[in-house]
Amino acid sequence: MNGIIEGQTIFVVAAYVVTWLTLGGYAASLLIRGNKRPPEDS
Amino acid sequence: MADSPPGLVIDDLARRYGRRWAVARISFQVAPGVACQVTGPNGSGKSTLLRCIATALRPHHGAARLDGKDIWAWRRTMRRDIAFLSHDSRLYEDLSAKDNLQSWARLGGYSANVDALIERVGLDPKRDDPVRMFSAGMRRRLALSIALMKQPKLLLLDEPFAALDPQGRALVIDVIREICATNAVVLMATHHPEEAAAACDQHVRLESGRQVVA
Amino acid sequence: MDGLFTLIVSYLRQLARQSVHVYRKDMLVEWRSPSRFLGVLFFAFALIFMVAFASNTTDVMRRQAGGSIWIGLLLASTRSLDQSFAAEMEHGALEGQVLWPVAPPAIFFGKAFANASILFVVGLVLTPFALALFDVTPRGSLLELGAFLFFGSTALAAPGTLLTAITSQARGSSVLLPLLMFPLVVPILMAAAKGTSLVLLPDVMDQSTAWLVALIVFNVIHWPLSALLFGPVVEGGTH
Amino acid sequence: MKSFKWENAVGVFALLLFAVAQYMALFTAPAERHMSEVVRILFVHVPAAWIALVTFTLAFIGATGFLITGRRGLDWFVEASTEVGVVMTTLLITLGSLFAKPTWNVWWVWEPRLTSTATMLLSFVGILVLRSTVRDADRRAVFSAAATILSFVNVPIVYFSVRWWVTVHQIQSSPATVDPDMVFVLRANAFAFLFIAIWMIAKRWRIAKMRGLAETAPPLPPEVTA
Repeated sequence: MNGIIEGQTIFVVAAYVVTWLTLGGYAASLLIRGNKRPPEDS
Repeated sequence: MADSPPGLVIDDLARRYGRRWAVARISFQVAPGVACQVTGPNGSGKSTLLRCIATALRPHHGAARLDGKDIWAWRRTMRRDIAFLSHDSRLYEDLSAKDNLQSWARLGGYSANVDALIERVGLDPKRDDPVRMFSAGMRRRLALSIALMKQPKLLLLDEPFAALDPQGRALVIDVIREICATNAVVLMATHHPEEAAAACDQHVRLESGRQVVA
Repeated sequence: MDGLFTLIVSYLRQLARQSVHVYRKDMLVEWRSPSRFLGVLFFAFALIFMVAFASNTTDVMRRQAGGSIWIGLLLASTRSLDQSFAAEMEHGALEGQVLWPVAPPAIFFGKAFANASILFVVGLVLTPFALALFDVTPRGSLLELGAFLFFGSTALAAPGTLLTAITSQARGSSVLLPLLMFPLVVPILMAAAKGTSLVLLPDVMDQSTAWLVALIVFNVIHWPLSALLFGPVVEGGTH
Repeated sequence: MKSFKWENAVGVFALLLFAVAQYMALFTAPAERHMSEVVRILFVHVPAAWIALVTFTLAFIGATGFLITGRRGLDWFVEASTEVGVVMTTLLITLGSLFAKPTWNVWWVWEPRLTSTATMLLSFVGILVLRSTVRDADRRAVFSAAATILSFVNVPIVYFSVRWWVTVHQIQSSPATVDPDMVFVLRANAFAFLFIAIWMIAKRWRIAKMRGLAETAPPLPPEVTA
């Protein structure tokens, strides 16, 4: 343990959570949009 | 490809907007020196057909050829000789009739006699008035004079009679005969087949984007 | 080889001739409808006033003078670009030019230079007013100040004209133009604002010339690139 | 789904690689001496930056190709890579902020790299808005291709002009004495991001294609028999 300030870990946690949420969220949106048929007109 | 006869050849032309085919399977020929009228109800594709031939739209299928040359492929050079009177007048509101004509002549490098053109369409007394003050019929006349400036090999008229008074309509008939006399092709879309028949020897009818074979 | 050379020269001459005619036509339209130009001018004036009201001290205002002038010119340019294309779209004149035997780059050069001229004139009228309002006495040469106004105007007009050609054919153009244009003109705005400030304030390290060179470089990049892209954009419906 | 799609294989591989790389980044990589645990943010921040640039470069190449060839597939590719690029850049800037706060004690610095990245993001968001505004498919394709080329060329210009402007700022260079273990973890994450981006672009391309075909590809009506 050679950390300078203990509170800094929160930034690491935040960064990884943000990464997972962003990539996961976008991937999920791609899967949902990919399975949706576009509205057929005439 | 079989070699095309001179004049205008429409070869299985089709154009769509989104999913809808505005015109499809259009094929006809117009010989040099002949005027042809295109009729049909509103929305039958007359304007789209004319816009395709005028190179304002690329045909999605088939081709239009003038004297054996594909109009779209040769559009850069063809535009010099194809005149198109569309629904839009191509006018600048704040310029006078003469300024408008002069600007277009300079842009295309046409050595046209602007005063004679204005006189030809009967706008002589109004030549220095801004177009803003013009009525719809006067704008139509001015737009016609812009098209005439090109001394075209192919003249396309989209409802040339619209907004014109009887003298104006007579002028259009006169102009068509004059252009035909130079061995050029005239193609006009119109809702007045009887009036147009005075100058047109050929007739193509469209219904919901398809050619009606007589 | 010689033939190719003659061909290129004759193409460039034709391009130049057509550009001049497009430019003349645009300036004539401006000249015949002065209310449009005056509208843009007073818009820029009003912006300068607002900036002055929003700054708290004279000292801050003085240091911001260069930047304020360019913010005023940038916002005014979106108005004037919008108007210049509105006149073209009103009766399909832009399409008319595409169907006329005119090379699309010539339409671009003529229109962009007309827009640059208008912006330059607005800048010329606006600057003395802004200097008086912000209580600034220029330390550098007036010629250099003029050069910044000129090259800044041309650098804004080139991408502005291309993007307005795009947005005027789309819905909601008044929102789209700033959205597309502002990120693009960041370096131009920065060089112009920074350089103008250096001309207005004591420029101890003589850095203003470097910013002028930068502005000229932006011009050299944006003019040919936008001219090349203009053709496909105005013929967009035809593809 | 009815048929095998190559990108799903890439996707599975990317997911596995990502899981391993993230585990290494979080738990096995040695924390750097001076910045302690915070350095772990770099294992996601730097790959996001690389991949964001890669996707925008791909969009630029696609846009140029589209203007030359007019192939609609390339337009769908521009749409796909632009959107993935915007997601990556948004992530990149957020992560950068999260790294800047504990190390520089600010959320944002007017520094060349940050400024040019923000400009890039704004430009490409503008292009996505433009795409959503233009109805006509042909126009949309040409307009966004032109705007993409202009925006992409602008990014290095912004970078250099801002660098010229802010010469006072220290340049956050990568320390020369980087632990080889860290380099390995960084590379593993970069490749994981790359494969994720490839999967995303492929998926997004299929969506664009599906919409594009639904928009404009009815068969030509049959010949009229007189």
